[in-house]
Amino acid sequence: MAKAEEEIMGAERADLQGIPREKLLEMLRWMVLSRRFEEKTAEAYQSGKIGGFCHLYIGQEAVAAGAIGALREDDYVFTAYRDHAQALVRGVSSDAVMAELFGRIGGTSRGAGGSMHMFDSEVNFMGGHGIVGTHLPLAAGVGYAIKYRGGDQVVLCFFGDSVVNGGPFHEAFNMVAKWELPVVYVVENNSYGMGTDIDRVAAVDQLFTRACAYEGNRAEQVDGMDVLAVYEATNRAVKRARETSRPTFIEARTYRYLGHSMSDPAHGTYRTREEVQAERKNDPINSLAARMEEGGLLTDEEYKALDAEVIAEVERAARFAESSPVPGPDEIYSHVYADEFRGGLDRRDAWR
Amino acid sequence: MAKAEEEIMGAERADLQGIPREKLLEMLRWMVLSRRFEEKTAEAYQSGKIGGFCHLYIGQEAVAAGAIGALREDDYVFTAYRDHAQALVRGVSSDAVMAELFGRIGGTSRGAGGSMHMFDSEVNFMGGHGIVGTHLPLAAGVGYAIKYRGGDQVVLCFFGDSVVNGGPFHEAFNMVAKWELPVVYVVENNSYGMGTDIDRVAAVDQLFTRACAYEGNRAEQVDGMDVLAVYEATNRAVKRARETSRPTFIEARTYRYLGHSMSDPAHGTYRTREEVQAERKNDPINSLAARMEEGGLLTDEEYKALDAEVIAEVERAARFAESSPVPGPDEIYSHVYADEFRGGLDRRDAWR
Amino acid sequence: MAVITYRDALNRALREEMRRDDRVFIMGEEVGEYDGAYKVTKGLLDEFGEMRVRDTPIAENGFAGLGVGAAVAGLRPVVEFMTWNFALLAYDAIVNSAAKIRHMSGGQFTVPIVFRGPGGSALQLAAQHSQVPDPWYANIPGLKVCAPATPADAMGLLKTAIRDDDPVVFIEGELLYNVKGEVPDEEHLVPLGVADIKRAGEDVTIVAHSKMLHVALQAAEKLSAEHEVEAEVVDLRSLRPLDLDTYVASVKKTNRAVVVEEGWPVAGIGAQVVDDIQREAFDYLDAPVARVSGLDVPMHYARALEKIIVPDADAVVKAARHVCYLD
Amino acid sequence: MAVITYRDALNRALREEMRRDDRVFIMGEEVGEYDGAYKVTKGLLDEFGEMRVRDTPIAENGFAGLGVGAAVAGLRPVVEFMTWNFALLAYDAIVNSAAKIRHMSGGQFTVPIVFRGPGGSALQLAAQHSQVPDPWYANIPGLKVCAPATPADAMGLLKTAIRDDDPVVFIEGELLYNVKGEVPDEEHLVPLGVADIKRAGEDVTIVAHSKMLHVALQAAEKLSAEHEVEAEVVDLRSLRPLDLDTYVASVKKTNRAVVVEEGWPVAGIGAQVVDDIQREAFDYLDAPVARVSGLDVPMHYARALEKIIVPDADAVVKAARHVCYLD
Ligand SMILES: Cc1ncc(C[n+]2csc(CCOP(=O)(O)OP(=O)(O)O)c2C)c(N)n1
Ligand SMILES: Cc1ncc(C[n+]2csc(CCOP(=O)(O)OP(=O)(O)O)c2C)c(N)n1
Ligand SMILES: [Mg+2]
Ligand SMILES: [Mg+2]
Repeated sequence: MAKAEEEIMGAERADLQGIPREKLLEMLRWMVLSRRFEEKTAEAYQSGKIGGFCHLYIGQEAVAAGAIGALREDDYVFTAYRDHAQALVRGVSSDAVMAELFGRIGGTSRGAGGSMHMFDSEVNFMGGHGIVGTHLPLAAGVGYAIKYRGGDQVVLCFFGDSVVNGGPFHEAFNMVAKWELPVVYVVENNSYGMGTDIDRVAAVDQLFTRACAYEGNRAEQVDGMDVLAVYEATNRAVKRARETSRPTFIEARTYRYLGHSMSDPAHGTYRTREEVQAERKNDPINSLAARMEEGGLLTDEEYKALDAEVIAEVERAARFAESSPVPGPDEIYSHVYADEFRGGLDRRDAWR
Repeated sequence: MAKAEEEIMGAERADLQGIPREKLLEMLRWMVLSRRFEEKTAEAYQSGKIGGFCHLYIGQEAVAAGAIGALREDDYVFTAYRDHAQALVRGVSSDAVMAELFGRIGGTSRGAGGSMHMFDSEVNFMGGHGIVGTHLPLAAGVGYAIKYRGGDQVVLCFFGDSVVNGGPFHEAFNMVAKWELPVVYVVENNSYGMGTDIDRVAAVDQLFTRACAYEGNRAEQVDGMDVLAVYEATNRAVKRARETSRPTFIEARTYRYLGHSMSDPAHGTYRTREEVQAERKNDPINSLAARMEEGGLLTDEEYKALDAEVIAEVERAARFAESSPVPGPDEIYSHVYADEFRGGLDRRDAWR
Repeated sequence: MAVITYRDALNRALREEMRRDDRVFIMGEEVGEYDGAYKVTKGLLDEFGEMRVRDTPIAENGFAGLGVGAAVAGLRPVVEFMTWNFALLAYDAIVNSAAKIRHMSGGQFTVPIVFRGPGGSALQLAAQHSQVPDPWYANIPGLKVCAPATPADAMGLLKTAIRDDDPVVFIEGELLYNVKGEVPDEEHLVPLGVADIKRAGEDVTIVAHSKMLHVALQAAEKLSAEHEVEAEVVDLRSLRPLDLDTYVASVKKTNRAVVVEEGWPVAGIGAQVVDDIQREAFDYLDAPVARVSGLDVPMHYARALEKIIVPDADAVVKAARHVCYLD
Repeated sequence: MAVITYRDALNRALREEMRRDDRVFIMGEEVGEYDGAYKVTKGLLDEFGEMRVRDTPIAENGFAGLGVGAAVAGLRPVVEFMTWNFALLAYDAIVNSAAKIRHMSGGQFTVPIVFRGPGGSALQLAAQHSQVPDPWYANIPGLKVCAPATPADAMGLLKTAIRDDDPVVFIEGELLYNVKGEVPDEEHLVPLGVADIKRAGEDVTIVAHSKMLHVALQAAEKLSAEHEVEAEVVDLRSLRPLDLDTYVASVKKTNRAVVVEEGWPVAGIGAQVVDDIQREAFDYLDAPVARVSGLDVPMHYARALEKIIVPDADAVVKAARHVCYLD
């Protein structure tokens, strides 16, 4: 083998597209963790340990992993109600996320928020919001605070495709562009808002082109099933935000394998089994693993070990959740206000 | 004079840009009526006969006259609170508009609405709305009703420049484009929303370019001080709406000579006297009159006669308003509901 | 009489009114291809087509406003909010446009529209998805507001609401969709603004609506079985107009009242009912009127706390015993 | 003590708090270059610059939400709504985000934000511009709500609201901006949730807030001068928390009450005050509590009708005489 060739091979062994093996492994682990965690979530939901609305992310893992992978520790993350993977990737402990799903004191919000409202101030994980689109202005506000203080952090804000037709999207996009706020908006275009194909309700063919209406807002479309593509696009956007305090709109084209929430079947009403099966072939975890194996960056054994370790973590999280106490009545009023005022009419709950 | 030349001159005498003299005179009269009516309005406001918020249109007359001039009788018109001229041009009687301003029974809404809320079901004048931008979805709804019934009417909806940054604009534009509704949206870009220069708050240089975010929505920018340009652009848009049931967004660049409302000075805080004076040189009434005179379509005497007739109409309207009765207490509940239910708590107004 | 669910009763009301009047159409998220998030609009797209069963983008303020415009132009829209929690985004369209256009136009234009969808808490949906919007709309002149508790009332009120010439806010119970009840086979209309005595009794009046009617009825059974108290249960059915004649008359008979609601206490529907009772039946009252409401907190996700926050029959029993001076 | 207007008192409060704490900033339509539509923010842009005095586009939901985000990130935004009528567009941001984030995050994030602007009718502004939003916010746990009537209270409450760690809805009186009153020269803070007895009396309690306080005081003077009735006037000042201890104690002394508010009657603030009084002072009441509210209609433009719709002193006098059995 010639020297030059060896060098190239060496380079290939150490990275993919210039992304070092460490980072690749980290993102792979995040995706596997998200997947395994949610498989466990589905199981716990079926057995009644988790209640309420529960939206799984399976299939979309590359978006959270790639985008959050491009952040610094002191940056901020916002997302909608489909938030387990974002929380895990951001570094919220799997114990706390699972305990929150179980509605226990050990949960991120002490069981007050549940599946849709994960928050963790330790890692600037800003929720977990349930009203479609309304967290976009909140993210802009954190961007405003960063600029106000002269910091160089960045806000990353995920949302679903259906958001692009609503007023909050428009108002937020106009403000971040006009005021040059360091916000990276990522639409996770999984083609459906519940049972509605985005093409049936958005008067635009490619969602990222909506940025044309906000000068100063750069836009980019990426393959959201390719974690490296998402990582690179977000890197560019984060750099731009950090260095020039300007927003970017990334459209990540992705796909959710399961139903909209636990009560919605994976296929049937609004999409066919065939469609779902075809999309599943393009699995983000498998394809990264395969590319890493091809590149000599991962062996089958290594992958299996990683998976086993993740499964162990998830099982431990479920045990933690199970053993964490159910919140008692003293929790009811404990976080409504910052002071002792515990509600308008203390004397009204006498009948409980 | 050669035959051909004579023919051309003849053509010029009969029309401008192919618009027949009749139509030109009509639009000229509308503009003069709007102007004279509002001069009277300002006077009556100063003397305390009119109250509340009162927004004058002086300077912008070409937009209402040109755009509404392109409509058929059974089409619909919506506008914001700056609505006197639109009402008059649409054919609401000047008596009724003035009486409404005076808060009298002879007013379009029997004195219930005042300056900001002119309505006239006889001529499909749909108001007169006070919350910025929120009439855009209403206009879309009338467009929906037309399409629902298979009619070929058109909805014309005016709004101010500040509207383009709000959620209702975005939501309405997306729906009319996606559902192909026969709505023509006209932004009256007078550069200011109250004291705010539109360039300070809109992340787009030319407002009409915002249409790029809604495929199927055609956009056009016109000189809003040129009534013929407005008329022609609206004609094109109306034709498209009528024949293909599709929306158009027209940006009419215009200017208001006076303050935002009666309590806001014409210049000082946010714009200079010089700016206002410079804009006034480009007066829409003068320039149409001048072009018609140049083209031999109007003599000075004819113009004076028209003006005198309009002034007489306005004076008559003021007298009508003055003599129309003030609404009595029996009016209070009379139009809240369509049936006899006159409010939740009949027995509560005992103290009046 | 057939026994059907609240959901099917609503579906039947929609279908009957759409067949009866071709100006009636429905729009909202998932109402068409998906048959409705709660399946209330099941089968309507197939029968009536896309113009009359319109799937919308997620743009509550926009499509509510569009509905208002269509109503002003003479159609009779039924706008479905997937839940009333999302209608906070449309509060302006409902309050500033729908409720006021008739008045502002001096009666020239009417706004015959129904805004409907489920309200209240369901099961562990947490703070943003478990709100009772009743007082936010009952406060507004120009609106009418219904909140039916049974399949028959749901059907009869919805049909009346669709035929009504004014804007009606129609708040269904998210947990009532599967509740079954008898519904007349023939056409069935329930007037707006008329309460209904769902159980007769002499000792105490319990006023409730929507989901809380069922809690009140349970409480009444317990009171009868365990405490020898016979409660009269008044179902408000409409929150605007409020039928004060009915509940005031009941209190004049029983001399005691408990007002139950799922929503938050401060300036709730119950506060208004209390005000009416103390004003109109002051001399008949043997005890202050008691209120049982949802606790004054955003809803918790944890089931154990949700159970405490939403009033249950035991709470109502306690309050009733209190006003009967039995505790 | 200087005598200054309510407007200037608010301006002073903003300026003092912005000087004191550089996390405080104000945003809204026309707050900067134009000095505020009602000139409440006069001179602030010059002193504090664009980042701290931010003119916004007309996007109430957007900038209210942006304020919430900034608050969560540690700033202390004051969001001005040009009037509360426009905040219907921001109802979701206030109720679903501001009021709930602390709770939903299990107390991890606080939302120290003030939403302020004028509410109520002014002069002939008609239906869309003359609304009293008080009960829509007082109903919501997670919010605190103020509605001051005097310059001193406006200043003291706004300063406290800005320092408070929870979201505060601050409703000013559009017709109060020019009202003058004494304001302490030194720093002046008024606690949230504490009512104030603005006039002492023995015969009847009149409860009011904001603009209606002045109507109540006028009525009290008339009652004293013309009817030998000495009214005690309680100014609520805060609508959440409601200081029921103060008004209940007053009614226990006077045995009679009239509750006045500018807003619509159904499920208004007054209904809640009545509920509290009848529950806590039942045995002290010599007559049913009377309410005087705005009439149950969208506001008319015509001045003659507006005058009837908004409560005046004569209406309050009538109601007070009624509860004193003098009519
Ligand atoms: C304002 C609002 N309207 C409706 C809903 C109900 N809803 C919850 S999720 C959803 C679909 C959202 O789709 P999308 O934004 O594409 O996100 P995805 O679920 O695909 O991640 C809807 C309609 C809501 N939560 N908020
Ligand atoms: C939602 C809303 N926010 C604020 C206002 C107060 N306001 C009335 S007019 C106006 C400016 C509107 O400017 P523009 O749309 O350009 O119309 P123009 O007055 O120039 O005709 C504002 C801020 C309002 N009426 N509605
Ligand atoms: Mg989606
Ligand atoms: Mg303008």
